[in-house]
Amino acid sequence: MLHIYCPYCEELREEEEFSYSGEAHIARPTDPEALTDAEWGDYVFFRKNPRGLHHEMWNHAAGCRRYFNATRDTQSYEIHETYKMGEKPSVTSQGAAQ
Amino acid sequence: MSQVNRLQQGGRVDRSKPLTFTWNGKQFQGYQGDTLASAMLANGIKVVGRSFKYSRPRGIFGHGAEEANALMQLGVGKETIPNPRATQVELFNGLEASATNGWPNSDFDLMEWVGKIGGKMMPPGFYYKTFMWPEKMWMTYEKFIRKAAGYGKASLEADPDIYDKLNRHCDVMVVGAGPAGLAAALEAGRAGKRVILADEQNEFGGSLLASKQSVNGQPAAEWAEAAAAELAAMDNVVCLPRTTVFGYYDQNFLGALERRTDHEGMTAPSGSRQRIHRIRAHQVVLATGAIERPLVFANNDLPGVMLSGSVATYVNRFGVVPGNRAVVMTTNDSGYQTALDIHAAGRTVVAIVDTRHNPEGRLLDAARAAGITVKTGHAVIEAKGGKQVTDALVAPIDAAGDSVTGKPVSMSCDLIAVAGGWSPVVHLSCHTGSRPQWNDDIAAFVPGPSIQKQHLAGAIIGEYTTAGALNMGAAMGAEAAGAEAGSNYDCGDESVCPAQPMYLVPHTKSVMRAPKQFVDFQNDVTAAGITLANNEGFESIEHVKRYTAMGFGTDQGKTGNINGMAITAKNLGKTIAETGTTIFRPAYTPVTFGALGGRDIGDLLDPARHTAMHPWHVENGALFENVGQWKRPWYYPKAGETMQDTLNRECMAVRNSVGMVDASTLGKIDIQGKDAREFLNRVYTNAFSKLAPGKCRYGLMLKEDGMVFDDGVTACINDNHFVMTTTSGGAAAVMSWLEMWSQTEWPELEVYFTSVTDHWATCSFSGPNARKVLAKLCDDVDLSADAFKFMDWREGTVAGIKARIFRISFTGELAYEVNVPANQGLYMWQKIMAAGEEFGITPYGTETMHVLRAEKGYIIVGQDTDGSLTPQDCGMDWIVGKKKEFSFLGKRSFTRPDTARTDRKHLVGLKPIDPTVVIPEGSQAVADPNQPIPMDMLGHVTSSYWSECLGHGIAMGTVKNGFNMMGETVYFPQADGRVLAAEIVSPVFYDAKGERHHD
Amino acid sequence: MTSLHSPLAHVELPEAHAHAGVTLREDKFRGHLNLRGNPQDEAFTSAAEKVLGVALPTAPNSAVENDAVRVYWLCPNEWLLLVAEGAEGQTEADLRAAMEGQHIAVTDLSSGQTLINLSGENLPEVMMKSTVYDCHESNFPVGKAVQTTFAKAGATIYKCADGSYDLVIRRSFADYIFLWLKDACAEYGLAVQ
Amino acid sequence: MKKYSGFSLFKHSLSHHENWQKTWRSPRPKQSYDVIIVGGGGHGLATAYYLAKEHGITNVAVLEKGYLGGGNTARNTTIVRSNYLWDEASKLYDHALDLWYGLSQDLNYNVMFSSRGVMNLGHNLQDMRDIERRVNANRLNGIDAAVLTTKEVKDIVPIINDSQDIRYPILGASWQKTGGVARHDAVAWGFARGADQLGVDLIQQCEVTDIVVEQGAVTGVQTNQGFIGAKKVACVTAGNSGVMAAMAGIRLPLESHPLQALVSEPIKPIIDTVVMSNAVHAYVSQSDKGDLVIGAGIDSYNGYGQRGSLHVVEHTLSAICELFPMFSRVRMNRAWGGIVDTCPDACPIISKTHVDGLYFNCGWGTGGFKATPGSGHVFAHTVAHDDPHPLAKPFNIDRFNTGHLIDEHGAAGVAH
Repeated sequence: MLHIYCPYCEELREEEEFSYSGEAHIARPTDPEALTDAEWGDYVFFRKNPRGLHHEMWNHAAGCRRYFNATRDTQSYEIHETYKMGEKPSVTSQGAAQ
Repeated sequence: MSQVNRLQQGGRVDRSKPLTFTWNGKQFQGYQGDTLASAMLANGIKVVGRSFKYSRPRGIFGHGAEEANALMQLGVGKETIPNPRATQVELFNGLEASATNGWPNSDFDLMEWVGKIGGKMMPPGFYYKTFMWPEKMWMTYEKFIRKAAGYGKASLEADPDIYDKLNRHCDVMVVGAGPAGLAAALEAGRAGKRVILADEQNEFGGSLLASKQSVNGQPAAEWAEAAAAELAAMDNVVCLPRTTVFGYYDQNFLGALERRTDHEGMTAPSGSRQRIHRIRAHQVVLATGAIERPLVFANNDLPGVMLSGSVATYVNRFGVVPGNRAVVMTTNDSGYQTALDIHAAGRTVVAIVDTRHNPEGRLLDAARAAGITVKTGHAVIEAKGGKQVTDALVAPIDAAGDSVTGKPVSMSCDLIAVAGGWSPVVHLSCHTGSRPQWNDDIAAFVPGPSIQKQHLAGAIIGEYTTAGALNMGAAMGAEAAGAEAGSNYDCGDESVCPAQPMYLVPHTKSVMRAPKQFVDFQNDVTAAGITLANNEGFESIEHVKRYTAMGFGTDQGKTGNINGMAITAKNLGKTIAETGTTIFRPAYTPVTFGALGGRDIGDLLDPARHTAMHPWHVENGALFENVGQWKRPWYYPKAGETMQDTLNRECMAVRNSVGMVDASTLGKIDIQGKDAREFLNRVYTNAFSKLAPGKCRYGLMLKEDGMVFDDGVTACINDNHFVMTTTSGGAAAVMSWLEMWSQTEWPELEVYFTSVTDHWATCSFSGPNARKVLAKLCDDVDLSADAFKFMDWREGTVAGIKARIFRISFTGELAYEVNVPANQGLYMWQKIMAAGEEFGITPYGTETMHVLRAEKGYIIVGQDTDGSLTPQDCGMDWIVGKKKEFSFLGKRSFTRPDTARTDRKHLVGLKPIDPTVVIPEGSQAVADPNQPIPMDMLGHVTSSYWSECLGHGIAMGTVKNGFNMMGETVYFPQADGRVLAAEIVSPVFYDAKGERHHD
Repeated sequence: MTSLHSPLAHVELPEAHAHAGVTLREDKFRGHLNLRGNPQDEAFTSAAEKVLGVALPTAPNSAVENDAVRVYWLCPNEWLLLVAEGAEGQTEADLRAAMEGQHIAVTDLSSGQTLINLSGENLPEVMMKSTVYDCHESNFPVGKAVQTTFAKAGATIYKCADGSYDLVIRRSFADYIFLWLKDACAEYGLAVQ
Repeated sequence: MKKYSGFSLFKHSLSHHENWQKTWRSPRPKQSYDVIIVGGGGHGLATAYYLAKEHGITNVAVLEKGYLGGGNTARNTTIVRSNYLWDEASKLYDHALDLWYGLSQDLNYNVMFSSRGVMNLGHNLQDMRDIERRVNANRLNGIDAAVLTTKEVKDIVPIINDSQDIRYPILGASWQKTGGVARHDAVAWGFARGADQLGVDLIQQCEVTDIVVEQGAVTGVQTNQGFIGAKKVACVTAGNSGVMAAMAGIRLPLESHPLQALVSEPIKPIIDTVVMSNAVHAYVSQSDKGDLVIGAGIDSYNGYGQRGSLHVVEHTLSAICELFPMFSRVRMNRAWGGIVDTCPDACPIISKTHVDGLYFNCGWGTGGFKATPGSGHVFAHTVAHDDPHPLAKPFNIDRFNTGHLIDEHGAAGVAH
């Protein structure tokens, strides 16, 4: 049962208040028509799926309805940080497999 | 029968409050304060059940959660509960218990002979090796296997009780109220922290309640009572006795089950029977203690073989001595105290059999001083007896404990107490993924490193002395509270002589040939069985567990696992640390399903959402359809009507005069900001750049994969303000979708979204007389066809209420949707019904709505589409903006090779060749009805209805390459053998030119 | 016939309890306005303050109140304004006028939501049954407003000075929430005012 | 290697079971193999078995980082059925179902396949439309399927709550009589024993740390037991597939999620078939041991922890108590989690990759167990011929670029 710090509400809240939105920092291609099918498919379907640190997006659905990002370990489930949209993570794992 | 084993005095039972209970239909007495187990033992009941595989008689073995044998069938009828352990059932007056196995009964069980004779043929894994021929017979074999398996019976009636849950939060959660837990809770409580203390037993104190020690000069049990009283008096401490913490989840979340009324009767007199506490703790102190390890020797499952500490607990806490002549086998000092307690109770201790060759110390001295025979360097290698122990075979063994070194002698006894050392209760600490670690010093697993904010105190990390547990508890409680420990505890001399690890007591015969030496009682797993598994190549401890079923019982191997792992390790020539342990999972002890379900059952299973007009629909006899969480009127039958009659009547009312549907459930999103248009352009396939105030436009929304996701009408309120409608079921998803793009991808667009679904109530009425009805109620809007056109909206006053009137139509008729604040929705509905009365205005439900829209060929997203259709596949290329500057969501996917195919499945109209036929929805289309199976399927019927106004069946469906097959016939083979046929046509069956809704 | 029906207008009242541990009162027909705008924009905040007579709260989960309005912080650019019955139209108009030309949104939700007040000695336990949020006074002091779950629905919960809670709930969930409360309070007795 | 039989059991009982042979050898890895299969779960072992049996390729190693059958094979709820919606998927699963019949005899190992029937309940009108559609599709594909009325559901499962007055009443069901359950561990062990007998090396405690690729072709794998060469490497690592793929520089459209399941304490037989409900998120069967085996929903977040959140289990049990009010007093003995690798279209990937000699079989999501023999069978063909088996062809990884997805969310749901 995750306990997630909402960077907007500035409180730890129960997992039941949140919904998970998958990998964070996926930018929509600025010119989709210029992409190959493979590049477009990569954007639409392919996701990082690391065992370990994962930057992921959550929505505080039953709270402030803001989307935000979290850096969470997918093995230990430890949440290292949460941060607002537009911010960069401060905990990263260089060299970790995707 | 009187309580033959009850002492005249002592213990924590109230002899002034006798309680009557029945066991296997026979009446017995116990006392207030007894467990069912202590009362059964008091009455000399030996056989409490039969084993799983071999039907061997089994007796009470432990005194708590570790009990593997005494699984009861409690109560009868709808109150019955299968499988609770007698050791954990508090006795109450009138309790009815019976054995879960044994035929005709557990005392005299004919299956025992099957077990005796067939047992040799039933080593672990025997079922993998046989029952294979002939193949078809397995289902028959299985029937017999299933019958023999299982323990108790579930009731066949609904549960009369309810269960509820509390969400709790605290600074410090203390699990276990033995010495360590009490001391920890006292420190944290005194520091002013919010503390929760939970313990599975009815009173706090744990081992202190059965101890003859003193704490700081006070008798242990008295100290525990005082501590419990002090905690109960603290406002900041929640005391939860009879509460088992069954699971430890991530980030210090714990699940605990409180048995609120089980000690009073089978069902709760009022309120909930059990309650789940869902606890979020900042800090957790695990003070869960340790469980005594049994010793594995031949026939060690005979009734009368018991854990030494359990025997002491029965003597000291319940005033029950479960035998008259006891042999105590021990590998450590624990057994001595039990022997002394039995001796003090006035019963005979035949001998203390100590596997150690040279034990010494205060307890040994005390035993000798009491005149008890102590045989060192010996072991009970085999128990003898039929339905209970009659003798113990005692033999000298070597110092390593590997072999018998001399001739066994037989000792007559009716109780063998075994003390094999202690296994810390590490279970909870493992639930969050931490692996336990083997500690050679105490020959046990202790909790491994954890990322939880967790503190360990007492026997869980091998601190087995009372003073040690108290002081460690105090230290950990203080640490968790961020305070300094304020107490120091002294319990006198607790020195002990080192223990001997002993996992398998040697026998004169080899392990494969000796009488059965049980490791896991509940699943009849023996040392030989484990050895066989190892010999067959099952070397991983998980394989051993799975092959033999060791640890799979309802006790989850609390007593058996360590011995089994050690036997495996020895067989493989590895250390126990190398062999490792299996993973402990929730629940620590079983948790009632109903409690986990809580109150979210029945009407509370899922919220039923209602519109403002719901009371009217109920009053007027509507039947309802579940649409997402919404309850929508499905149709309004009148007396004597079939469903089809009703639909015909409702449809014809709309086609010929006027009908009204409650459209309030449609999602409605208020969109404001100067970039609202641009935003709409990006999320819809069509353009909203030119939609003028007062106008509405239908839009189609796609996911990035190009597939239709939602649809609806959006109205322009003014240049910076729009109201979007969505499907009823899709409202929340669309809202999140818009917010996601706005917040994460296009924050520069100035636009805000607010859900107004619940704010607006929508009365949608259609039919040739719709204008006349509206005209009666509204005089401030020019309703003429030229002034208020199809796809316009106006603000006006309807029945005196300010309303937004949309001239949009989902029926193909002249139609208005009157939107008013929902507080006035019911009123507006009634006003329109009254105004329409002269035209026979007819309320209709979703089913008629579906028929009417299908006659017009309008799709329902989620029924006609399934996430695999593009707008083009739906024949809606007209709504795909070709010139939009921004590559709207999903657009790029159109040009992928598979998506760009022109022979994809297309959504078409299907006109039954036989006009009387309504092709069942879900029918699959084929080109050649005579093709043998497997047939090539072209698509399926998504919507199909009887059209009363057209006088024939109509349908929509997908057909491969359908747009290029107009006029061709496709076939629909039915399960009943009929083959229905339909012509592929345009999906617009009614008023193809659209004259009626424009009128 | 009145034209107004509150979301809970039709509920069946539970049997009268001699001793009700929880009391529910629907504060019907209040004006509910959702306000969006940029709190960093001084023009916006001062316009809001001018209209409302109180500065918009910017601390998360906070609320402010004067005689005319109670304002809940909902997220960094969103507030819920609770005004008297019928005042929502004028307040909306005033806000729009004062914020002319700004990137703002004002949305009337008066019919989409309702305010219910819960009080009584067993309320703490009922709150523990109903929400995963920690309602202990150390975490939920008077004047705090929190959006969270309530049973399987959502609610914006405000702690009143008298220790009771005001819940803003969605209209369509009102029947469900009432059913939940009736059930949760069965052991204490529920009174409806 | 001796055959298992009732007779052999009797014979061994005379010698106190002291002389049973090993179920499989425990060989040291050779320097190189024709094919290395990474992952010793049911699918990997089945692949090895069919490579040897059907394609005569026996110079094969199965590398397992833990113990055989220790991943999802050991953690699922053992349901076997083939009533999927789309032709591609239902044909693949039906191929597997065909192999389930006779599997015990083929392997000389009783996998206890119990064809007790599988029922998927419908609770609203759209559920029933979907059920009709799926059953019709199955029927015309020659797959056993029928639609049941509420009464027929009640006749088969007398203890079910068929009241029409509940929040989500049962409106009907789809029914696959030939589906059922099997003993999950035995499936892994049976395939392992069968593969071993045909010469496949099963190497446990052997973790692959890298896939070695030279000039676009695979040459072997690095492991904790050193480098092992291979002409072909076939990855069948379920939840860990993303991690494996990354070693070869391949991206997969997978997310690994916790999926939880639980069992009750053993009780006497009370439910004789498999009942599943997507709409209320619950499915249940009873094991031969007497446990009610219950599958819970998938946890929303990515996770390799083999554990999930309590509320998912609570949600499932409220649904179970609604469907079976008498189970309310039964108790949960144990709950656990697996790691399921989910694809965007809820269908697997059985595919060659752009690396020569490297193959992936993954993405089975919540539905892998039932496919075990079929998955192994078509993957073995794919690896042996370096060309997809006709049934595997649609499950090529390229579908995520072409758009030819096989969306089985409806039929797959959470329920398996």
